[in-house]
Amino acid sequence: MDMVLAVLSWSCLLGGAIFLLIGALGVLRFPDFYTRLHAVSVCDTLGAGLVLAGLMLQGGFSLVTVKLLLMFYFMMFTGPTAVHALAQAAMQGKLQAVVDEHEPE
Amino acid sequence: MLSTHLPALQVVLPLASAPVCLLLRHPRHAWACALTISWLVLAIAVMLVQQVAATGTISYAIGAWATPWGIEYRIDMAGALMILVVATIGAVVLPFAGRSIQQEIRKKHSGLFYTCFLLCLAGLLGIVVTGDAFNLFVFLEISSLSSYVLISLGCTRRALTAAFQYLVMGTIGATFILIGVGLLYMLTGTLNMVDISQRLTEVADTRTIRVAFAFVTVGVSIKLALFPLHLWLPNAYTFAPSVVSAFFAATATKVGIYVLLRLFFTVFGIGFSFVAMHVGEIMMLLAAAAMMVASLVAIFQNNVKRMLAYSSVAQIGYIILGISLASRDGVAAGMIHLFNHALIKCALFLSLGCIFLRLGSVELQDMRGLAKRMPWTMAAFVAGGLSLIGLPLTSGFISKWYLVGAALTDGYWPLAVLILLSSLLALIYIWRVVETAYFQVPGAGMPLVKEAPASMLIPAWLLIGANFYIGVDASLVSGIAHQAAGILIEQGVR
Amino acid sequence: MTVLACIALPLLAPVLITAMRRWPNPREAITLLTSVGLLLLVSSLHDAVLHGSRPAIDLLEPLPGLKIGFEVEPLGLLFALLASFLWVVTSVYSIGYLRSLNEWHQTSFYCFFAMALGSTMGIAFAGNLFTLFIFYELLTLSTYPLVTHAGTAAATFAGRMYLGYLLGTSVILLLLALIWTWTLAGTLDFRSGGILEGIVTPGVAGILLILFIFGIGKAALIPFHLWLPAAMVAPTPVSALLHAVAVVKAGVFTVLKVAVYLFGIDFLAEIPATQWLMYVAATTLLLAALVALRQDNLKLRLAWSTISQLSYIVLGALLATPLGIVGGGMHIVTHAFAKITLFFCAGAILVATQKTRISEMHGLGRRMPITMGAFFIASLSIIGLPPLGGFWSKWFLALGTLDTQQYLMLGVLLAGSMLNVAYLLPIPMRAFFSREPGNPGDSGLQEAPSACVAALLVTTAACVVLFFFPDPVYRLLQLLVQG
Amino acid sequence: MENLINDVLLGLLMITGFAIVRMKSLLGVTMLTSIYSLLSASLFVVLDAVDVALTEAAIGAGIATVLMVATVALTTDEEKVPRHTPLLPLLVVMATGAALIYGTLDMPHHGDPLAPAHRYVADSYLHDSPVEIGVPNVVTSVLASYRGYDTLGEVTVIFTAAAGVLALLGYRTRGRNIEAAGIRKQVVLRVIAKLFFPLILLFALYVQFHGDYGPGGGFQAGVIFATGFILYALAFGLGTAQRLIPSQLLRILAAAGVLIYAAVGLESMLLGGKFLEYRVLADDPIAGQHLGILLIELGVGITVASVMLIIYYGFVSRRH
Amino acid sequence: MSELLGHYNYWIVIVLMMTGFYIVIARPNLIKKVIGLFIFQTSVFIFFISIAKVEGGTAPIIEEGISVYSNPLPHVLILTAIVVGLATTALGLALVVRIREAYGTINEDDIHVQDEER
Repeated sequence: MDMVLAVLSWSCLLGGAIFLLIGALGVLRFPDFYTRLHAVSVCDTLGAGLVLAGLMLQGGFSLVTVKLLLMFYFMMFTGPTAVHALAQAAMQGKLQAVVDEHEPE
Repeated sequence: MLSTHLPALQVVLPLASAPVCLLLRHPRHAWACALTISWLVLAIAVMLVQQVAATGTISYAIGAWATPWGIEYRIDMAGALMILVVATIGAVVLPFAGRSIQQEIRKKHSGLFYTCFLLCLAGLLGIVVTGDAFNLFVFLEISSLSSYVLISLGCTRRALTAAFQYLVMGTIGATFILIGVGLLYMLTGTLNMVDISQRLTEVADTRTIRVAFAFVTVGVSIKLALFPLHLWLPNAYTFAPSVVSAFFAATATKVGIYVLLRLFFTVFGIGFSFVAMHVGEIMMLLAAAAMMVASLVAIFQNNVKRMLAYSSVAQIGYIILGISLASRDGVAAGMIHLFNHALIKCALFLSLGCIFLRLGSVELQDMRGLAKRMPWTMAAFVAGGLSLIGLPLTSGFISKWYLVGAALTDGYWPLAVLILLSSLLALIYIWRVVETAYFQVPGAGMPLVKEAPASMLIPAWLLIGANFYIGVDASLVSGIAHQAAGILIEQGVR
Repeated sequence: MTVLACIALPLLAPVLITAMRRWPNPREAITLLTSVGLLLLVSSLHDAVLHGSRPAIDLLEPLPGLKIGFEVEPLGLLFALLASFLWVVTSVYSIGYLRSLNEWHQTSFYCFFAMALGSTMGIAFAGNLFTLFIFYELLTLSTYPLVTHAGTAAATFAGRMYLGYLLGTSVILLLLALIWTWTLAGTLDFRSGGILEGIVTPGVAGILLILFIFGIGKAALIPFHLWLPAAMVAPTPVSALLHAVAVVKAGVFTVLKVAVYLFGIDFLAEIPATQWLMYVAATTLLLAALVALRQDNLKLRLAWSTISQLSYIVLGALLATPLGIVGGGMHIVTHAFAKITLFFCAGAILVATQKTRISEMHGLGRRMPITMGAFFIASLSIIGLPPLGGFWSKWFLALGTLDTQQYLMLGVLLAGSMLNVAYLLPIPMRAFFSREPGNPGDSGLQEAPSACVAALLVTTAACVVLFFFPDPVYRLLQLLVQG
Repeated sequence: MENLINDVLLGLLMITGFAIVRMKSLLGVTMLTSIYSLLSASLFVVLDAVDVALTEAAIGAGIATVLMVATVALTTDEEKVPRHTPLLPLLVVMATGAALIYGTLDMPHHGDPLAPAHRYVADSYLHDSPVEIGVPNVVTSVLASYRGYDTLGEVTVIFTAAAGVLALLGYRTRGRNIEAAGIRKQVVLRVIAKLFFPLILLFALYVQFHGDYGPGGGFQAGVIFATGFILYALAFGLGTAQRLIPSQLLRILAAAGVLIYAAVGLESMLLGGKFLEYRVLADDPIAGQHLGILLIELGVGITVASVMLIIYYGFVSRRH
Repeated sequence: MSELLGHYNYWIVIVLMMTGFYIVIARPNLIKKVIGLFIFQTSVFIFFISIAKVEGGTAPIIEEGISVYSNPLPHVLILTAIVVGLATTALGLALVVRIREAYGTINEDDIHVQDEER
């Protein structure tokens, strides 16, 4: 049982880490603001979510898990709100998206 | 019963009345509040000096926690002298402030001004009386932060940059002190200064302690504007409101010097500071350089406040020179000059404050023929200037006498010559002002100014009077200073 | 108490003078009264001192062992008598001078003049070197406004020189010597036989002596002499009393005091540096006289002459023999009377004819016979010819050189006197025996105001009297060297 | 494991630090500074300093960042390339660093339990404070009681900062709504802010009163409290926030906090003890300590919260 | 070698401190200076907290069954210092804002030029 839990939690943690990495890569490599927001959202949701889940599995049924749940709950609120606010601010600031019409050869 | 709590009250009183001052809406009320408090503080200081003279070193455990665990307030003779300086200057400067601030600072800021002034007073007093290394840092920051604000309230925009420059340098200094305290704590496990000094004997010969010493010394040297770390001082003094320049010139750097004394003698001891670390030689060199270079620079200044600021750097050199001799005579001479210079410089800056009130400027060219218009103010300036030069019957003479004597006794006759040479330079820059004010004819466009009001002249003349009194009978000051120096040296030798 | 009164009287007089600033006559009456009162006070001390009493009083003690105190001793009394007597004369003179020239700021002139005299009294009666130093500086400061009285750019510049030289030397060299002496001997009291003997080696004492002699800038030894010609921009009464008597004599007086009471005559003779300083004094003596030869401005010539004459006194002190000291002391007095007469004459010429240059003084003797006659007599006194007072001082100085076998110095003294002849006598000669070019006719008498003339007659007479009655001066000096 | 986290965090801190040196966009630098602060807060947790971590996260990563952003917004975003090559500063820094490294050579090793720092005063705090003060969180007992005077000083420092910002920036006391038109449209933001505002305040109260048992206390609570209002002000505009909690009130509160603290000290003095000797406040020494700590933490919380808001108001109301 | 293992932690912290210190003294931009001070101070805090660490210890909150705690005293000191640091930062930034309003620039060199002109 312990073994199963350990494997599960570690795969969650690892998965979360991979998503975070992907998100970070995206922020670096994507061409403009709006596409980068996409990449960021991955970090917030899947990345952080999986990490928290992995930690909950490690913690078992205790006060720690409750706290982690609360954290997850808050992140679900703040992440999207922040991204939304950013996007709207960018729109208002008349930030243009980069639309690349020419396919690279 | 109350008398046992005096050490705590000394600091807590101005500290706790600062918030009250902030709440008072009318500038007049805030001024009255600050004035009352500053006089009470002076009264407490006088009582403390008497207590120390009667019973020796006072120790007050805050929260009743025994020494290494709680914070201790500790006042010995040197501390008592310092408290007296700070409290006296505070009490003298505030009556002056009423009128001067009214003109120099916007009305809605005057409440804040007095709040910050009281905080600065509390901070400086706290630095002096505390026996705890970290508590010293905290109160250093109280005084520093409030002084940044006070300086920035000056009426030109350059006050802002001066305050910023001071903030950056001051914070670097404070952080250095913090690092040093951390290193000391690391090896001794305590923060109480006396306790540190006792536990230091075992670990004194480590590289860590040497570095700690260096960092604390550099940090404090920035605060006390030791040449060449003085760069913040000329601007800060020049562009701050007149009252603030007067107050700082007499107290802020002096308290820094006191901290240095505490460090060298009480915490690290002579054997470590002066023999192992050769701080005496280094300080002596820097002090001599300060005396000569800063005095020379002062000669070429056209803003009189700036001139006096550079002169302060030079005078700090004198004091440090005395301390660097590490002898009883030398330290006593340094402390005597510390006291005397506080009075002199404060009086000089106050008289400049009077001039600024009427003239709106302290540029030399605007002061032509001013002696006719403001005879009392200019007389105060000349009297203070003579004392700065060190002519007999002024307090400046007494301190120079002791300094030269101490230098000669220890066989440093070139230093003696340098001290006297530097007072000659002082003669030159003071005389530039005298000539301009007394022997030049006012220009065509000069405003017809009146003499400054009595509320501003009396504080200045009080200090001048004290200065002449010391010049005639220095036994009190020199007695306290010698006693204090004796205690410090005794602590330092161990 | 009398001692204190002597110092306080002139120092307090300015209060009254200022109060009377709107009424010139009462104002000047106060000056005169004060000066006469001071003279009486000082003379009242004379008998007591002559009979061996030394009235002393200690006022304050700024530092432990460092007192502000006064003591009347023969040399000081002599100096005080001289200064207070000449103040009376000069007061009379300056009233005439200032009024006829319509000088500005007369009130402040009289105030600072009185203060300068007070400081001089302080110097004369100082009981220790510290007190003397205080009044020495006070004298510099109180005479500064007199030097810059004219208010012109030249006067300001001269004021700078004056302060720079006097305060500079006193603060750097004299004060250093003072503090050093104090740390060595633990006291600065004037004691017969000195306080340094047996405490310091002759080598160290030599350095101290050099510091003292050069530190006393008022003695105007080369290279610290330039302030004196510069100070000649001051009004003539100032030059007369202060820069021929009070200030410069305060300098050489201090030199004498230091030599007698700090080092002691015997110890002084053992110090090798004394010999070298004597050469410096001799050089000053001759060089200043040579420069005086080339001056056309009368006051400047007199100033350079003063520098030269001061070196006689320093030389006398450095001979370290009783005869030399007596000669120096005598020269303080005789030179004072002669030089003040010369300055009075210069002032009188200025008032009467607005002339300051010697080259313009052809034939002046006809128009101002009294003035130029006095000038002639005073010149002879300076040169040291009998029957004038100057003879005695040079006589004793010469005896002193013989006493110590300083034949070279004797030569210097004689050469100096020759130079005196060369730079002083041509002036009355030109005035009496040559005619003004372009104005051949007689233009009648044109003397200065009677107050001026009266004053210069008194001092001229004193020059003569001193030859026949040098005894009072000699007796006091004898007391000094006997201890 | 702990060491690994430690090393990784240190590495990240270094990278962030160098990035701050290199970066020219001041807004970017501000963000990096915030990250730096957050990283160090994490490091503090690893190093067992939970109280410090909480404070650093709230102050360094929170308030300080807000202030820096506000400053950048009020001034300029780009840093000019320095004209002169900074050779002298480099030398000074190298020398200082070399001196410090020289100093480390005689230090006890990192984490060495036998180091003198842990053996003397700190050791007896750990042993005696449960008996003498009866508060499990030793940091709180040292902060509030053993070294309570430092904390009074600290409150004074922050009060000084408020006075300074008031003097330098001042604020408009009347509620002129100066939020950008854009914020009005941010419906999502406003709803979420409304939702979170009470939660933040609740959390602040928890931190305030839980400080005896876990990480927390007046400072952290005060900052979090202020953060709640800052969020409110951000979402609904400064004017609305000022109507909720007027500037004049803040002034009074900031002063009141310091006064409460000082009054506790003076009260214990009047009751026959030394300054800040809490045990005389109640019959039972332990109860007295508790009461004293509670009161002064309250004072700290009030002052810190109001000072943070004063500073924030000062910066934001400066916008033209 | 043990030197290295025992002290590398401190060395990295020293590098961090010096990074902040360098920013303060080398950069003419005032905001950057304040940020440099902030980094400098924060790094000093890390240094203090590193001192407090005890191998195998836990946070200094007394609990049953735990005997090794990290040193609480530096924590207390740094709590105070953080607040002091914030106060300095706030004041510094407020000054920067005012300087920008008065001079139109926050570059130290430009400010210097403007001051010289007058």
